[in-house]
Amino acid sequence: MEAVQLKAKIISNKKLKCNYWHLEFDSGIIAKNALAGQFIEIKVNNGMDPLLRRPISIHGVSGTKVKLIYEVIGRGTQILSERKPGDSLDVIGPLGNGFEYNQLTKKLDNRKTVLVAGGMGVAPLVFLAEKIKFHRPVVLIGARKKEQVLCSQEFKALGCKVVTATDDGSLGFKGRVTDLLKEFLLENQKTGKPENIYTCGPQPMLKTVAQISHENNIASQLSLETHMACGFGACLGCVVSTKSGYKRVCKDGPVFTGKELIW
Amino acid sequence: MEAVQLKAKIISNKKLKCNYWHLEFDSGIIAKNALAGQFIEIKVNNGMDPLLRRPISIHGVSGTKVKLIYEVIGRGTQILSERKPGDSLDVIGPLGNGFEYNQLTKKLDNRKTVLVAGGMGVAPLVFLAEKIKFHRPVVLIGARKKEQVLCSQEFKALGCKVVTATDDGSLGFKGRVTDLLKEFLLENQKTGKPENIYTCGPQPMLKTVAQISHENNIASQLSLETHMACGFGACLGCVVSTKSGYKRVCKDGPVFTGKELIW
Amino acid sequence: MVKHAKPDLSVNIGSLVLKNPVMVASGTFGYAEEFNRLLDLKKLGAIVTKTITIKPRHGNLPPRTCETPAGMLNSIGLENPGIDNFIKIKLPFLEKLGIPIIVSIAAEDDPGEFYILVGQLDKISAVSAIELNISCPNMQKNILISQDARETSALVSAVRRLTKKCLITKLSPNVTSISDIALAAQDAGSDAVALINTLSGMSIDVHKCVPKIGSWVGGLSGPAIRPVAVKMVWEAYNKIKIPIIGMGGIMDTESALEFFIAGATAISVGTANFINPGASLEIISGLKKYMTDNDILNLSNITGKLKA
Amino acid sequence: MVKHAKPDLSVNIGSLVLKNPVMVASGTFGYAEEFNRLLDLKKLGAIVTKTITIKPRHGNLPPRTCETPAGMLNSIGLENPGIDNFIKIKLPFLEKLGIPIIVSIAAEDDPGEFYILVGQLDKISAVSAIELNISCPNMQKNILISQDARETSALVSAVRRLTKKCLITKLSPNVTSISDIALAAQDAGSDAVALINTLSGMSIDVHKCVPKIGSWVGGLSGPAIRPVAVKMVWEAYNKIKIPIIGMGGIMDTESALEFFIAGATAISVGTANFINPGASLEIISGLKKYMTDNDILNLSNITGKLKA
Ligand SMILES: Cc1cc2nc3c(=O)[nH]c(=O)nc-3n(C[C@H](O)[C@H](O)[C@H](O)COP(=O)(O)OP(=O)(O)OC[C@H]3O[C@@H](n4cnc5c(N)ncnc54)[C@H](O)[C@@H]3O)c2cc1C
Ligand SMILES: Cc1cc2nc3c(=O)[nH]c(=O)nc-3n(C[C@H](O)[C@H](O)[C@H](O)COP(=O)(O)OP(=O)(O)OC[C@H]3O[C@@H](n4cnc5c(N)ncnc54)[C@H](O)[C@@H]3O)c2cc1C
Ligand SMILES: Cc1cc2nc3c(=O)[nH]c(=O)nc-3n(C[C@H](O)[C@H](O)[C@H](O)COP(=O)(O)O)c2cc1C
Ligand SMILES: Cc1cc2nc3c(=O)[nH]c(=O)nc-3n(C[C@H](O)[C@H](O)[C@H](O)COP(=O)(O)O)c2cc1C
Ligand code: FES
Ligand code: FES
Repeated sequence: MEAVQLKAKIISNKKLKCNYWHLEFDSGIIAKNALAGQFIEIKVNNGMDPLLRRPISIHGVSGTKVKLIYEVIGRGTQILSERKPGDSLDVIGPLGNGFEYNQLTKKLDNRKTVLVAGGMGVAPLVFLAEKIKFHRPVVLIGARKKEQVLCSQEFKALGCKVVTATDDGSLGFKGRVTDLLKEFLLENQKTGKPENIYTCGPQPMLKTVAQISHENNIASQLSLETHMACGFGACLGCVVSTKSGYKRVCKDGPVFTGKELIW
Repeated sequence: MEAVQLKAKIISNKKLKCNYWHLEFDSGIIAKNALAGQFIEIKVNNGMDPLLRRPISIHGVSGTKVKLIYEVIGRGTQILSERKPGDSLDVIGPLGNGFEYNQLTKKLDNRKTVLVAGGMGVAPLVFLAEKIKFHRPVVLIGARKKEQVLCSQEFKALGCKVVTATDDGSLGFKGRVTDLLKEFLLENQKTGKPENIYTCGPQPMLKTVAQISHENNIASQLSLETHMACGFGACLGCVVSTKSGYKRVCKDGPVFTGKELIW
Repeated sequence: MVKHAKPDLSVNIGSLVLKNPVMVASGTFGYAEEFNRLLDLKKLGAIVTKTITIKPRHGNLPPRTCETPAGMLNSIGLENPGIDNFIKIKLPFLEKLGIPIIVSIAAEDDPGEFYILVGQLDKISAVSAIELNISCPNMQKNILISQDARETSALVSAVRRLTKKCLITKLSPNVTSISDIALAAQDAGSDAVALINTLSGMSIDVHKCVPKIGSWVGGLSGPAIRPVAVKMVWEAYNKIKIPIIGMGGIMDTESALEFFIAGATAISVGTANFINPGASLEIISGLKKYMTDNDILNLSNITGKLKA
Repeated sequence: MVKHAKPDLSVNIGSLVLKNPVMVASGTFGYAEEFNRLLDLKKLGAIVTKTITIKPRHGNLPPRTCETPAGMLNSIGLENPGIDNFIKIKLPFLEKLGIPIIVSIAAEDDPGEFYILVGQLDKISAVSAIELNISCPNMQKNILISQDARETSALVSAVRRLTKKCLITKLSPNVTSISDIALAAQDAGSDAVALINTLSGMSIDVHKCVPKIGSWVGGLSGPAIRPVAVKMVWEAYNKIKIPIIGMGGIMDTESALEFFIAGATAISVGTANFINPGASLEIISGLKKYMTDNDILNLSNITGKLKA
């Protein structure tokens, strides 16, 4: 489905915890067409500062509702967090290509699919987990500390096995989520290694996940973030290096396979 | 008193009618020092668009409360109207010179003082009326139509005689407030002409009031509005022509006598 | 009430007739495909393509864009598929739209490349006009052709001999006198000038002490630069006779009107396409309304009508 | 935890020593009186006065300012009381502050006026430095001295002979190559260059078809122009050796740091004074904190430290 530009009504916009917010807006057309891994571009106010739209992943849909979760990190997300239910939000979406999961076998693929989320990277992965819950994916969530671990309940409710890693050890595994992934792969050597890794998070984490997947010969799909001026393929600003040259993260991604990316 | 810059808490911010709003903020120091005719400079948000502060007259004070009324005419005032009670408002004030009224005789000066307000020009004149209510000034209020006549109750509550003029005749005298002023002066020829005219409103109205005052040999004080970059005398941007050269409306005004201005 | 005549939005740029004066600026609209579902492309006055070079170009190192106060920096570096691929892959879609297509071209190393490009485009009927981009700040050159009146003149006259198609010269604002350069382009036979390209700018990540875009220096666009652009259009208008295509921070009808009043015959919407893909069509409607409200029958009655 | 040494914010501009590198820009701070109660003036690194001419000037026709996206246009037209009144009426207040006072001067018609002004100021001990404003866009001149390297060179060398005081040359961004002009100023003996003055700009009231400021064209300042200013500082830094005083859209510590990293030795706060009179003092504290946090002992360790 091609993206549309529209003004959608904000249904709710609430703080989850720390600087994390949860926003729902009403748009039947986006909700209907959204794929897991796609994102929307939001104009947070109608002034010229900030000028550009802000890209935010689609976290889930329910009926005509589209759900987002976001972290307040700068002026754009700050202003977004000040918007009130009932306000109309100028959005373009759904944008980009979602995760590919048709290759997952039709039979129960228990624990053969691993989702690795770093920080806000949980956002699109919850939506993905919903789509592939039949396969009961394993979800590894990484965060700096306990308070910043997001969505583990949501994943569990979908039947996922959730393991967390925190830098300070305040919840679950102490260390990086990529170290947790390594450990997980070691532990599961006998029961058969996973076949697909899906991941979203900070750039260095993605790089390590891609490496680990490569070394273990596991297919990986990574959702990238780069600075976007348009979000729909027009400016050529958001490119990333791939084996077939520069590709636009917004239009050719944001999901890329580990194989095609050059770091 | 020199102006101060401070963050004041918004106590209330409500629509009066049409595009007119009423805002109260808490600042003991500004409330204590404010003179009728002075104004404050507001940074309506903390972004770079709009960049400059917005000048708004002090409409009144009560205790530590400072009251403003304003019309939403552009982006700055629009954003101001979206600010909520409890928010902190970045203000500088009180700024400029107020109206001069020490020349009013100590004895009851009934009806010898006329206040002429056009549109939003009522804002500082209510504050002035409060200060000189002992003299029971006559207030002539002009507006395009009935709905846009502001503050007549406030003036009446202060003991003023209020006469209104509307362009479409929907309330009071049909025509311009300056024509009403002429008529008023004619009618009162026998009872003795007024001694002081105070006025605030759109530029063309002020000019006509100055002319009428001049022709009738009545002292006039006009509160001017020009585009202001700073509001406290630093940029030399807001000047107006006077008999002694360019003067800064923000620092040398905003109140000028009809005599000194060159139109 | 008098019935208003329908306002006429059509304008002429050399031999080119536009049904309305609203184009989309080079590099901000790709080859139009991405906008296909976001607006009705057929309604545009013209489309200016992303700048094409002879060979495909990969473009500059990312990051290539960053946001600045009321503006943005870009250093795309003229990423494009090259003229042959453009003609084969991109032009067919554009041609089918049935509106004027203006192809923007640039040389990578040698001004002579312009001759080859023009030679090739001259033969293609789907190409309505050619825009000479001699002002791209993202080529890591010391000086651009459009920063020198003599070089501008030399290039434009050489190219002029190669084509009868409408020729537009796109100028850089990074000059001491825009009107000198505009005059040089006019006198060398350009049918119109397009101004402004981006202002040269830089933005720094102070925590990492690195430039925010990969190529260090980029081009500043968006509303931030509008006053500079309007002034340059006005300055050029006072010195030249050929039409001016005005751009730089146009976001809506009001900002578009500033350019017409300053002296533009047509305008281009650039950065605004990223933020509000519908901006150009909104401006077309807005111009109609402005003309109707102000009893202006012909757009040329607005151009250059700035008064004291 | 290691105890951090106190960061040293002092910088040298020629013979002039500033206790910190934060000045206020000419024309945005009057003669400091208006700011007396709004901030502690004594804490500033230096004050640059509104530009002074020989005779008093009334300045340009109002309106003189208008707001633009993330910026503003001004056409004050160098309203000032003239050198004699300045010395008599304004200087005593400034002198009492005990911080370096930099007097900005300009010629109205003839560059020779600079000689007279410098001659007069040279004798006054309260004057710490002289800034040659050869870049004011509000004088209705066709070309400014600082738009021509040769004229810049001629003026600066002539003035250089007249004073041993620290001499700062303020440059216009409305040029093809800022580094050529900066180099000319350096080679002619300027102790420092200040850049940038405002960009030439225009804004139009489309309902009345009139310019928004009385003199039609004005100077664009504020955050909108920051990327242009940072880029020019960086470009000049790569070509000259004398200190650069950077300015253009500095609003806070982060934007000030961009200028240092690009190559500035000191910075000036301009338009920000109108919006947040406390901005300059906030920047002084912010710089201290940045240096402490990043273990930077001396400000010169930041200047020009832009890296890939
Ligand atoms: C495809 C995609 C999906 C995303 N999904 C989410 C999500 O679901 N939840 C969430 O919290 N965040 C998400 N992000 C990141 C989010 O876009 C940024 O956090 C946001 O733009 C920051 O804006 P700001 O004004 O608050 O921050 P500032 O730092 O003030 O922004 C300055 C500029 O940098 C850009 N920028 C800053 N951080 C990022 C980033 N990480 N990626 C891309 N651009 C950035 C901004 O868009 C803006 O143009 C996503 C980014 C992309 C590209
Ligand atoms: C001393 C003084 C006292 C004022 N008191 C009041 C008051 O009590 N209530 C009220 O409603 N308005 C008052 N005004 C006018 C008020 O400042 C403007 O309506 C307001 O600045 C408009 O801002 P905006 O962004 O909504 O409009 P925009 O039109 O978008 O503003 C664009 C720019 O023009 C300036 N501007 C627009 N109109 C005016 C104006 N009339 N005077 C000066 N600058 C203007 C703005 O400040 C801004 O810089 C006063 C103006 C002055 C100078
Ligand atoms: C991302 C981006 C890419 C651009 N690419 C080109 C280009 O390839 N050729 C060109 O002539 N101008 C290019 N420009 C400049 C625009 O065409 C236009 O001149 C400039 O952006 C000013 O207009 P605006 O402020 O409306 O964007 C580009 C601008 C942007 C923002
Ligand atoms: C209202 C105003 C008046 C100015 N007057 C002068 C002046 O008299 N002399 C001068 O050299 N620069 C003058 N400038 C330019 C500033 O000193 C500064 O170079 C420019 O505004 C860029 O900095 P900014 O963006 O921080 O304001 C003036 C700027 C403004 C906004
Ligand atoms: S953000 Fe414009 S092409 Fe991707
Ligand atoms: S607004 Fe700056 S001097 Fe009056």
